[in-house]
This record gives sequence, structure tokens and C-alpha cells, in this order.
Amino acid sequence: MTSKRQMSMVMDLNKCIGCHTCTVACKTLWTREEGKEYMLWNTVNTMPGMGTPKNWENMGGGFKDGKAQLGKLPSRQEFGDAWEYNHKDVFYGGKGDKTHLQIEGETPTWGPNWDEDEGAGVFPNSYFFYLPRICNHCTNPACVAACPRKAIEKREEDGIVVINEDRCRGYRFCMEACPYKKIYFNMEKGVSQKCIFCFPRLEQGVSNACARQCPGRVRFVGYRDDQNAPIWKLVEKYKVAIPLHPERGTQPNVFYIPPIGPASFDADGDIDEQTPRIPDEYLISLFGPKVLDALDVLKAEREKTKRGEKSELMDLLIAYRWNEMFGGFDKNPATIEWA
Amino acid sequence: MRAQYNAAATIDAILNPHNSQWQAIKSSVVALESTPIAMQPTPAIRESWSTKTAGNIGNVSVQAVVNQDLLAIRLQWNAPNQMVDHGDNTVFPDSAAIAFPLAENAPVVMGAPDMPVSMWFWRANENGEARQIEAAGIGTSETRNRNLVKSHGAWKDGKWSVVMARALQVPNESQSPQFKLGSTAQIALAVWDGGNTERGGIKAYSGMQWLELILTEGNS
Amino acid sequence: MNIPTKSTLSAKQRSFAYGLMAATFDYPDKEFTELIHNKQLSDQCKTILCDIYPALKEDIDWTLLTTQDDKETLQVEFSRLFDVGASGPPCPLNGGVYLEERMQTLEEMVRFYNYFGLTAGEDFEELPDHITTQLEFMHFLCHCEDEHQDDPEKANHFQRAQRDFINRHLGKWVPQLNDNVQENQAAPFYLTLIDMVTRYILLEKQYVNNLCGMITVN
Amino acid sequence: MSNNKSPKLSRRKFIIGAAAGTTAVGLGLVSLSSCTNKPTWQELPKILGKTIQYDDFSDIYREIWKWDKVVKGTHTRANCISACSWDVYVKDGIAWREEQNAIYEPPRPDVPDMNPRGCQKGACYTSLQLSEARVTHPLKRVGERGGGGWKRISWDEALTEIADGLIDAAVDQGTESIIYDHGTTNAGYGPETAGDFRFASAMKTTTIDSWSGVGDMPMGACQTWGMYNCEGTSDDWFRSDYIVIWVGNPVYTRIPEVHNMHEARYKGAKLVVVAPDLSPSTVHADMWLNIKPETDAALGLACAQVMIEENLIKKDYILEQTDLPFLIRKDTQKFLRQSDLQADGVDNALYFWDEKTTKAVLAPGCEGDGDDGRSLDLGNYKPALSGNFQVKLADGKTVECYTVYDKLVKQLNSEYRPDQAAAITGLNPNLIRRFAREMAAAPRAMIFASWGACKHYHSDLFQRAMILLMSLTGNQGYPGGGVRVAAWWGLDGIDAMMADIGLTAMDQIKLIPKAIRGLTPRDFEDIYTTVSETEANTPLMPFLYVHAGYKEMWDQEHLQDSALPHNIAHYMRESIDNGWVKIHPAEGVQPKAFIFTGCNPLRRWPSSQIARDVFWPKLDLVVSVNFRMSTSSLYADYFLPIAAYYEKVGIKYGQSYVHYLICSDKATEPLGESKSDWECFGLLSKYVQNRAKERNIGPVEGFKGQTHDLTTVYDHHTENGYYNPEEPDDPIKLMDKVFENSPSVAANSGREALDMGAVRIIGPARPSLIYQNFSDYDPEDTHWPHRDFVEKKVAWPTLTGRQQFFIDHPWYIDAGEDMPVHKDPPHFNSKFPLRMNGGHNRWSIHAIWRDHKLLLRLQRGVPALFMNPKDCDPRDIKDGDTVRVHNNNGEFEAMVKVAPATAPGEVIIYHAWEPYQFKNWKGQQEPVEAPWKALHLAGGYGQIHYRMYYGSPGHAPRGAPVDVEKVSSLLEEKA
Repeated sequence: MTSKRQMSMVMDLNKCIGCHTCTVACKTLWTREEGKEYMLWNTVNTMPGMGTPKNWENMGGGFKDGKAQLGKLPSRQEFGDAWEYNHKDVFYGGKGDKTHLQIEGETPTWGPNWDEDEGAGVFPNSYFFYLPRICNHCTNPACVAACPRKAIEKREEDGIVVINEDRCRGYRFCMEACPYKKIYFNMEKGVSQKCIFCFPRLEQGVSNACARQCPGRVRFVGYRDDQNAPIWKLVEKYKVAIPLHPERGTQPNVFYIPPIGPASFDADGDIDEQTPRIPDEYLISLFGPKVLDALDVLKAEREKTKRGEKSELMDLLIAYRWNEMFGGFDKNPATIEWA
Repeated sequence: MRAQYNAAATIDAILNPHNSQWQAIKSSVVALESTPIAMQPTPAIRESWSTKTAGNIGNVSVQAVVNQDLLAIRLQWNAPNQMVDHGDNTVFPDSAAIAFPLAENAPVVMGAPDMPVSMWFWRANENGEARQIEAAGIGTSETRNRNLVKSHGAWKDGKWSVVMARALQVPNESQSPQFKLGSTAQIALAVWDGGNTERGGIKAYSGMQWLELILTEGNS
Repeated sequence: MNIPTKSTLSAKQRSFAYGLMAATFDYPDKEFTELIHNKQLSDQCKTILCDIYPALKEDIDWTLLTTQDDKETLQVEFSRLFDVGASGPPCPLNGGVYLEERMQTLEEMVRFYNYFGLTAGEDFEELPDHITTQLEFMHFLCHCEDEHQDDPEKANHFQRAQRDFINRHLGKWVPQLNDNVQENQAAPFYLTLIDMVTRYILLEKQYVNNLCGMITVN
Repeated sequence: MSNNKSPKLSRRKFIIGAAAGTTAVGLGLVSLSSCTNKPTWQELPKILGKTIQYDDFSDIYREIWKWDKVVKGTHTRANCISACSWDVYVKDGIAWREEQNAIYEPPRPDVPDMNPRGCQKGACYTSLQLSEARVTHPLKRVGERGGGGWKRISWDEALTEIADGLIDAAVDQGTESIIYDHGTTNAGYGPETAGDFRFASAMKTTTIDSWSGVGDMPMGACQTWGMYNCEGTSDDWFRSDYIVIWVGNPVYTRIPEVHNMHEARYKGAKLVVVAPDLSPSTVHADMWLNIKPETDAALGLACAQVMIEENLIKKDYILEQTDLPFLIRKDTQKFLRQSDLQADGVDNALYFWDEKTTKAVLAPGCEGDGDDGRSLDLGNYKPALSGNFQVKLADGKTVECYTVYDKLVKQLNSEYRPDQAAAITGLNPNLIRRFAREMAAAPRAMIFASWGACKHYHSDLFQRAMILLMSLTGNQGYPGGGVRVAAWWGLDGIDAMMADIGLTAMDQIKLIPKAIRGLTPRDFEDIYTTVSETEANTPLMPFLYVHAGYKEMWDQEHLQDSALPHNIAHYMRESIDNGWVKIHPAEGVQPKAFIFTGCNPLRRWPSSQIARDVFWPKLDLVVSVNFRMSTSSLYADYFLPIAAYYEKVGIKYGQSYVHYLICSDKATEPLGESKSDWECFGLLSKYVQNRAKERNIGPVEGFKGQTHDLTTVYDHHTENGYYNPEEPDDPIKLMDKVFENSPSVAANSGREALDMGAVRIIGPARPSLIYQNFSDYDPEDTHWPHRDFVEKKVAWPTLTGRQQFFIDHPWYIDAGEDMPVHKDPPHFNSKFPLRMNGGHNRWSIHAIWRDHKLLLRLQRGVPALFMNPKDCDPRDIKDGDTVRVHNNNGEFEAMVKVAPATAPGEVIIYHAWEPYQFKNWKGQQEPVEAPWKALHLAGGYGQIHYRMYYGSPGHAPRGAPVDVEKVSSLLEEKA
């Protein structure tokens, strides 16, 4: 089941501003239908945090000793529900200002961005950053390995992992197996659904909505083996883009440029150059030990530009020409005849 | 087991699991066992379920009614936690299936290549219809038809009563077994306990042997 | 199997009934108020609807569809229930508001209408999920069914469309509208009007479901 | 009015066959009949030529969705500070989704392009305009205000009744008793706003100048520069080597722009944040200065101390571009003036000491230099930066003078050494020194200050200190350098918005001699002041003080600056009597009618309970003009429904961040009976004129007691019929006029601009009321402010003609603010232990989008505030708990987010929740007294004056002292 080529994405966490334009772009394009209301195929979370679904990093799944594992099945409340409000009651319930706008039904205790901008650590050495996530379209997908129905395919032409809804019977083994908990269950249709990497757009030469609509210019898209495009250079040449939780063994095809936080303070409130504000251990827990090498490369290249020298890597990350972030998938959707 | 002949049975009436007509029908209790975990189609499922108890439902009581028009089968089993709907990601509906071989010697569990089996599949969240499913090996099952088999399940006092019914004869292209009064049909049974997250191959079934169901002829 | 495969009700009459109900959601201007005052609205609804479903005769207090409330009173009530609100009226007449994702409902409406060769008129003012639009679409589908009364096979396509449209839309949200109208203690006229439409639609739902082979057992 | 629709059938008419491209046939409709007891119906035409195959609903999804058209749109009146062009996808008369029109070309190869722009809010406007909050019919209140009783009325009825109400108000108390407020909806550059402006101008209403009413007036910039426009394009940030985010949070508030800062880091720049909390903008910074709230001036002054002491300053720049070499008399502590030296001398001619001639010489470029204060060019002069100089006065006395620089240094060395500043700011002195040295060493350093810096009590002092740093380091006026707040593109054709803005013929003749030499910034400021004098503009805070019942609150002792000898009532009196602050209607005249377009005063104004309880009852007529319901609209008498952004044409105000002017084409028809603002206000003028004629209304009292003729309002509004706002293409006619007369942009007509969506800026425009950053525009370069001053040595529009740090206005001297200093705000010693701060949030543009369900889902879904665990633990507050935030003025309840990122002592609640989202509708403004500085009422001194959109008092909602107590615990109850 190897694909001939593999589509891939690199997200630069040093540029992500947590604005969720990606989330909304995806939502309005793909998950407005019945049964998809609570789904957000793209999410962004403040890290450290419990994220979405709540506490997903501790839900298991992925591979152990080469064997796929079934982890916890996230609940809809853990993903965060599509809340409805009591507008009508507020204005017409006859209670005047005794009733205010509230979420209907059970008061939620979690949502898809519940711990936004809270952070960790102890003030003033607190820290946080934003982590956007989509399906990783893994080279070794645990969802495919777990599905008893052969309902999940890894497309031969581009390695995009898609669920065949005609074959899916809603068993949700895939949701248990995915270590990233990026698969949702459609209660109306009784099938699992997830990010499709905007393949209908890619087929027209148009980049993914989350990438193309990102005002932070965070996301690079393209084939992993295209040596002229940014993805290959960031992942293979400079090795500054690394996967999230590589230890889960699924070999993700979404990679991250790790974040460099501001300098920390020493006990007297002066700058402490030696201790990174975002602890190395925390970054290692997310990205594995290679994150330190990636950070070293980033810092070294940045030192070059500080000295006024040229750096191909820094130029790539600046993305002087936005369209060049998309590995050739740079058509303007407004110019496409979609019919 | 016998399917008793009841000329007066209509589909509307007999589909009601609490219809009084069912009271007169003899019932047989069939013991169920967990499907072998080793037969689960993916290693992930095998490994994960090797330490869990599958096939929670120990037995099911079976009744059947037949006449010129229809064959109806009522299954009843104890299900203290009624699981009806998906309701949430983590909830699995209770389900039941009746399997029929479409070829001689077809293996009870999901058939085999060239030896398919046909199933009537009822799920609590799809009450009203029952899927007609065909399989020729594990992981190959496909829904063939959603209108042919009618169903209705009702849960009362910790117990499911589920009726599945179909016209005795159906058009050939439906790939469904044809039944004839006076003949003996082979059947197998399966029940899923949604509360135990049973779904797919994780279920209780009536064993590796086909059971016999005699379709009684005439007025009895 | 004794599932009705032939329509037992006149599609023409049913079409008429839908068109009529669509007209009852007019804003109570002078002309419309007159129809309420002089009992025309009540009589006409009763005649047509009960002809199709006689049970409605008893279920509805038809006298409440006649009221002597003045125009202003009716207008205020109409606006209170259906028009206004800092975040929407309490009883919106747009189906998409009741279902979770409005844009999706609107898309499905447009797809339904387009599929049957319909598109919005140029001077339309309401969105495609408005109750009048939906009722008129049913009016249209029943009319088409009627046109094919000699060819049940062809007519059946329109029956299936009615089944899906009622099950997925009108039959889903109009009962919620009815609940809201009751919760908000609507004036008897609107209470009765919405109750009438709701009951009619639920009867229709049963009818078209039976017609298209969806069995309902209680 | 025949062409106004009466409430009509809400039935949607289908067209059969149009979707398939054949001839349209109307579908027959059933009608209720009034003559029989049987309904009648038109027989339906035979419809179907062909059979339709339909099995189930999935059939309708088979066909691929094909758009009818893709239209360029934007969100013109959302008052979003960014301008982004969107492709709006339209089918069947509905706008379904939007995606960025990402076509921006970079001006030069070595900066990143601006694509794609946009944010999450813009990306879901299609759903907002169809949300439950949308109002589509004119409404009239029934029952009490705020009681929620409405009835739908026709436009004709609504306009007639409103026109009569306005006429009644004008007859009773004059036209100034009609108050028009566009508030935070602000203004576009085209027809979406021109209608209101023309109406207000034709009616001679009072117009609320909300610029500072929303807390956005950079008073420190006005005081120092005589102007506040100080921004360029955001790609210019990329050229900076040292970017300081100081009182601002661009990660929330500049979503399409902020990438330039992050990309500058990759180019080698350092990004520094000065903020009390680890704000979201700190996430991508290199260094954070965790300053104590409201001590920013002290930090700035300490940095200045370090730079001067360590000689890191750019002396040539300072001598030319600042007032630091100017002479101060030691005896009076005021500038040495020509009137001191000559009997016939003027007050606005000032001096420095020329080292060459060792004489006090009149500083070229100052207001009274005898050459209209045109140029800073020092010629052969060598100003002394420091020293004691003897000067002989006209009366023969000799006085000792020293320089502003000396005064500054003395003050810095005595009060603002890093150790001293450390005690105030809570920052380590080494950190302060490091910051000062790095900033001074950077080839180009800039301070991004944002509007947030205007919402603190002493924000002007923060800004004066920041500007001082950028002056000492010679950064102001250079690419990638200087203090940046914001600026707008000029657009010469924008005059078309108004029927007769500008100068009288006589004024223009008077200008000719000046114009021949070229108008200076100071000339332009004079023009704006004159223009402003022709309309009844009144700044919001004084208006609230005089007319809306706020005097009692703001006169309280604890809200005064203790350094001042009097309280605000005294200064208000003096300012009104001197004509410094404009109050319309005049004191003693009752406001009678209030029309607001899109803004939401009962959410936005501080302690809005006062407005509701005191101001509202004075009004006979309250009209809300909006596309969505709001708290304020709920208390209106009439609601006029306005077309949503994609349902009309418009020009977004041109924030200078992007090299384009963004236009919005009409994607769909207005929903229901809503109308464009242009048509709505045109009709309102028309109805006033017609009703005035019908009622034989004679001249009424208009602007400043002059008479006004209401029977010509519409003629005036439409330029005697040149426009007809009811014509569908009329707004484009107006846009044509705007673009035909705007050589600075690439489109030559309205239609061309609308098709482009994003219209390239190609050259400089002349300054206007809101735009004067005084930089030439070069299409092949990034854009930055204040080039003219440093490149052409044009004089700044201040008394001294320079960036002026010494202000010897008597009030400033009384207040101890003649020089930039740090002062504690009045609430410094409040017994309430916590300080409530906030800012714009990332999820809404003011209250618009605040109730959007999807966006609420991406927050807590209810109003939430941030607190540090150190403040939560002793109060037994856990994340998710509901707390009561209170002081003596008011209270509200909200959910707590326990955040290590928040500074201890702070309560951060980001803004614009609607009061109805809080328990008992007590909104976050209720405890906020928002005092403001009496000094901001000062005038009569060079750049210290008020005119429309300039120099008006801003209130200080930030730092409100509160305490917090736990009310209930969601999570514990659940567990």
C-alpha cells in the first residue's frame, strides 16, 4: 500500500498566531453538512494545554513495536459540541434582564479551543504557543491498519488518506487507533469523517483552503519529493520541519517548524540567555529529541541573517512570494470552473 | 426450530414485537458465544480485545412465523443497558443479525469467497428497516438492500424484542435466499451489546454450526 | 405486502392546500386582516384541508382563525413572533434557523429547487428556507405529481421528493416552530394557524412515507 | 411615496426553467379570495416537458455546485482596521462563502508580498449576514423602550414618522438637538457612509466626533507632532531591525499584517514586547519586558536617560527635528519668545542658541518665524543643545536661559535613572539598559503602539516618552523606524462624499498665496480647523459630560489628577468659555433626537447604565440604522434595516497598511426590505424636505444659531438632484466621482474599482481631515510616515515646528506635564486591589461577530476573563468558575480563565461583549468609570487645539480598579 507520491504540509509555528482562519476556512468549505456540525477537521490549540479532543495526547493509539494500538475513543464532549444559544428566551421569554445569553442544554466544560492563551509555567516565566493540526495523512496510518472494513484508503497518486463512506460502517476503530485523534464520527450518517487534505482542490491545482487562507502564511504544501519546492528543503535538506509525536509510529506527513519563544528571566528579572522559556523537555515531549537539532539549525541560520549574511532557509521561511509556498498548487480558486 | 404457520399474520401486525400474535409462538433459546478474537480482521482489534470480554449476550430466544407472504423472526435477549442511538462518539447501538448461507457449506462467520452468506441486520438506531447484507469473507460485507427486510425492535424491562420480516419470495436479482414453505432454512444468529462497545466482528454468535429452521406448511 | 403503492389522495387537492397555507403567512396588512376578520381565511382553510384529512375537523378549533383583533395588534404579534430580536425572533419562519448549520440547509433548499428546475424569482425577498418558499415547493411537487397521475412510475419520483422534503425539512422544524409559538404564548390566531400547518404536515409525512414504502409501526 | 414598498407578501416567487436556462415562467400562486369562501387559484401552467428522475435526496447532491458569479467584496463599515479583498461566491442570489482575493503585488522584490490577508471573521461573514440577528424590515417600537415590543412598518411609514420627529425636534430646540453618531461603525470612503454624512450636513445635526470617544485619539502624538497619523504599509515593518510592540497586541488586532513582524525576525530583526502580561504577541518575540501596568512612561524616560548618558543619541537629528535645543527662560520656565525680546514681538516665535554667532536666533520653522513656519532647514545655524545663556529682554532685563534638552537631562538624571525606573516599572535595571542600548544600536528601530496606547489615563505621557526615544535615536521618518500607530490613505476624490465639505469661496481665495508656495502641514491643519468649524462636531466625552448625565460621575474626587489644582468641572468651564472645546448642542439646549448608524452606545460607552438611565429619557426620538440587532437597538424607537456588506457597493476606509484601496461590489440583493445606507439616508433627507414643505415649516434654528431651511434638505443632500439615491446605480455614480478625481489610485471609475476589488495605490494624495502622514508615496517602495519632515525638512505642524517635547501651556505646567514625565493614574491608590485591563479581541470587530455561534465555540462561549493563579488561589477561584467583578461604580459576572500568562494583579477582559451576554445584562463597562484628563480640554496653543477628528479628550477605560469574588463553580458542581 505504498503511494507513488506523497502530499505533505509544513506548518511554521513561529508564524502561527492562533487566529483560526484555517479552522473557519475548512469549516465553511467541508463541514457544514448535517452530522458534521461539531466537527473541526482543522483545529488550533494553545500549547501546553489539553487541546482538542480534551487530553488527546494521553488517549493512546498509534503503533507500539510495529503493532497498531487501539486507544481511547474520544467523546463528542471532549471534542466540543456545536453549541446552540437561548437567544429567543433572552429576548422574548418575558424575563427581561433576568435571563442572559447562555448555551442551551448542559453547560459545557470543554470546547475545541477551551484553554486558549492560558499557557503554562510560573509568571513571569510563563509560556505558550499555537499548534494547528489537521489529519497527518500518515505514511503508516494507524486508522488504515485498524479498520476491519478496508474502508480507509491511502490514495496511490498522492498518499492522501481518505475514508470511503460507502464501506465505512461506523465502527470507530480508526478513531481509537489514530494517535492524533483527528477522526470524527458523523452521528447522522453513521460514518467516520476527517480531513481530506482538500484533494478536490488539489486536483484542480488549488492549494488547501487552510493553507491558502492562512493570513499568518504558516503553511507550505506540496509533494514531499519535489526537491525544488520548500517542503523537501525544510524536511529533508535542513531538517527543521519535524513531525508531531513521531514516537507514535505513524510517520506523519504534516511537519512543524518548532517554536522559539522569547528569552526567559532569571530570579532577578534580568534576561537569562541560557534557559529557554519554552522548556526543551516540553518540546521533546511533542516532537521527539530531533526538535533540538531543528532549533539549532534555525538559530544558527538566524544568526547568519542577523550578521547580514544570506540564508536560503530564512528566505524560505519568510516566503517572500506567497504562491511559492504551495509547491505548484498555486491556482486561484476564483479562476477555476468548478463544474 | 420451527417457524409456525400463521395465515393471518400481516407484516404490519407481526412487526410489532409486542403484538399478541407472538404469544402463541413457541420459542427456542439459543446459546451464544463470543466470536473468536483470533478471527478479528486487524491486528489492532485482535490485540486490543485480547484482554477484554467480548460477546456479552449469553443467549437469545428465537421465534418465527411464516405464511404464504412472509417470514418473520423475533429475537429476544436481556439487555440491561439499552443502547439505541449513537448519541455520542462513544456510544454504540445494540444490534442483531440473522444469517443465511447463499451457498452450500458457506462458513457461518461472514462466508468465504464463492461461498457468500446473506444477513438480515437490525441496529437499534435504524429501527424500522433492516439491512440486507452480503459477505464473502471477513471484512467484505456490503449492504445490498435497505428496503427488503423490515424490522422493529422494542426495549422493555431490560429486554430487547426485535422482529425482522421479509416477503417469503423476493425477486431473484436481490441475491437473497428464497424461502419455501415446507422447507428447512439454515440460519445463524448474532447479537451485539452496544454497552460493551461491541461492533463489527466483536459480538456474540450462535457458533460455527448453522441452525435449522423449519418453515411449517399449511394451517397448524 | 400491503404497503400502499398508489396515491389515495388527490395530488391536485394537496397541491392546492400547500399553496393556500403558503398564503396564510402573509404579513397582516389591511387586505389580509380583512380576510381574517370576515372569516374567509378560516372557512377556506377548513374547507380545503379537512377535505383532504377529515380528522383535522375535530383537531383544530377553526373559530380561532377568525379574530376581531385589529390590524395593529396582529402586526405587533406577527413582528414579535416572526420578525424581530436582538439575536433573532423567537419563532423564526426560516427553517434553517432551527437546524444547526443554516448555510447547509440553504444549500440543500437551493439544490432541491434547482434539481426540479426552479430558481428564485428576481424580486424575491425571503431566503429559500422560509416557510412560504418551502410550502410552495411542496405545492409545486404535488402539482407535478398530479400532472403524471396517469403514469404512477413517473409520479412516484415526485412522491419520493415530497417524502424527503418533508422528512428532512418541513416535518423536522415546523413542529419546533409550533413548540416555540406555544412557549411564547402567541395570540390564539397564530397559535391556531401554526398548529394547523403543523398537524397538516405531520399527516402528510405519514402519508408520503407510507406512499413511498417507509413503514411506520407504533 | 409610490416607489416605497408597503409591507408586501413575504412569498418567494419561483421562476421555472431559469435554472435550466430556458425562458422563465412564473409559478402560479394560490390566493386567498375575499369574495367567496373558497380560495381561488390560477391554474398552474403545464410545467414539465420531461420526466424528472428522483430516488432520494442524495440525487440533488450529484450535480457539482456551480457558482453563478464570483464578486469582490469586503466588510466596509465593520470598522476593522485592516482592509482585505474577498472573493464572494454567489449562486441563486445567495452569497455562500468567501475566500481571499489574494492578488496583492509587493512594491519591491526584497519584502514579502501581502497575500492572502483576511481573518477568521471575514471568512465567515456570509453566515453572519444570514444569522438570527439580521433584521430585514423597518420596525417601530411598541410599548416601553427596551421592552422588546416591535411592529413591522413600511419604509414610507417609518420615514414619514422619523422625518416628522426630526422636524419637531428642530422646531423645538434647533437642528443641533438632533444627534448623529456613526460611532465605531466609522466611515467608509464611499456611498455606504456618504449618505449619512450628507444627511447630517444637510440637516445641520450635531455630529458626535467618536474618534476619541472610542478611546482612539493618540493625544501624545497630537501634543508632540501636531498630528497623529504615523504609519505606513505593514511590509515596511519587515525592513525594521528592532521592532518593539509597546501597548498593543498585533497578534489579535493586526491579523493580516503581523506576519511582517515574524518574517522580519527571520531576516535578522529582533522583536521585543513591552506588556504587563505574556500577551499573545509575546509568543513570537525575542524579548519581553514584563512591565507593571501604566508605568510605560517611566520605562521610556529611563531608556532616554541611558541613551543620553551613554551618548547613544543622534545629535544632528535632534538639533534639526526636535525642540530640544530651544531656549527656556529660567525665571518663567517658559519658552523664550519674540514677545519677550521685542515690544512688537509675537508669542509664537521661539529661539535656540546659535553657537556660531553666540546669539539667540529665531528658530526657522516655528509657527511665528515670519515665513509661515515652512522649513526646518537650519542653514548656517549651529544650535546649541545644551548650555546656560544670557538673553536681554525687550524691557532691558537680562534673563538666563537653558535648553529643553538641559531641562530634560536634569529631569531624567534626577528621576528616571534605571534604578529609579526599576522601582516604578518593576523591571530589572539591567533589562532597561539592555533595551535602551539595543534600540539605540539598531540601524532601524520602530515602536508599534496601536490604539491601545490611547486608552490609559496618562496614555499621552506614554506616547511622548516613546516618541522621545524614536527622536533621540533618529528613527522617526525613516523606513522600518519610528513610532507607529495608524494612518489612512488619502483619496482626493473623497470630497464627493460630502455635498459641500470644505472651504467657502472666500476661504479659498485667502489660501491662494499660500497655495502658490505650496501648502504646509500647518496650512492643512488650519484648513481642517476651518472646515471643522462649519459643522456641529462635538467630541463624545464632553458631550456625555454636558448632555448625557456623566458629569456627576466624572466630577468625583477620586477620578481627578491630584497634581491639578482644580477638578475637571473647572477646566471644562474654562475650556467651553474659551471656545477650546466644542459643545453641540449648546449648554441649555436639549438633545431631542438620536440617530446612530451601526454603532452600539449602550455597549460601548463607559458606565453605559448612565446613558440608558439619564440620557435616553431626554430623547423624543431614537433611531437605529443597522443590519443587525444590538443592545442599543433594543432601546430604539425605530429600526431601519440596512443592507449587509455584500448587498451594496462601498469603499472600505483606506488604512495605509496595504498598498491598495479595497472596494466592495454588490454580490446579492439586499435581504428582505433592507436598503443600502446611501438610499436610506437619501430617503430620510427627502422625507424631511417633503414633510417640511407639507407642514409649512419656516426657517428653524440651525448650526450655531443660524437659521436653517428644512425644505431644501434633500436638494442639498443630492446636490440639487445630481444624485437620486433611489436609483440602483446611483452609488456607483458617486464612486465614479470619487475615482475620477483620485489620481493616486489605479481605478478611474467606480465600476473599474469594483471589478478590481483591490485598487492599487499609485501615487500620493493630498492630505485630508483624517490623512496626513506627510510622506510621498512611491509605488516601488514600502511606505512609512513623516518622510517629508526628514527628507524635505518640512516643518512639523507644531508651535515649534518640530517634534515638541516641552509644552508650556499653563495647564500643562500646573499639571507638571510640561515635559514628558511618568505620573500615576488617579486610581493608583485605589483600595480595590486588582486592575481591569483589556483590549480588542481576536474574535469580533467590536460587537459584530460577538454572537456568531461558530466563533463563540472557539472561545468559552460566554464572556470570560483572564486571571493569574496567584490572584485566583487566595480567592479559591478555579478555571471555569464564575466570578463577580466589582467596585463602587458597578459590577458584572464572567467566567474565569486561570492563566499563568496573565500578570498577577491584572484582570484581563477583552472587549465588546454585548451586555445581554452577561447575567442581569450587566456588561463589562458597568464598573468602568473611565476618567479622562482635564488637560485634553486645553486649547489655544499651537498644536494643542480641538477640531473634528483631532485633539479631543479620550477616556481611560483601562486599569479600572476592581475586586473579584467567586460566585459559582461549574466544574466542581459537575464533579
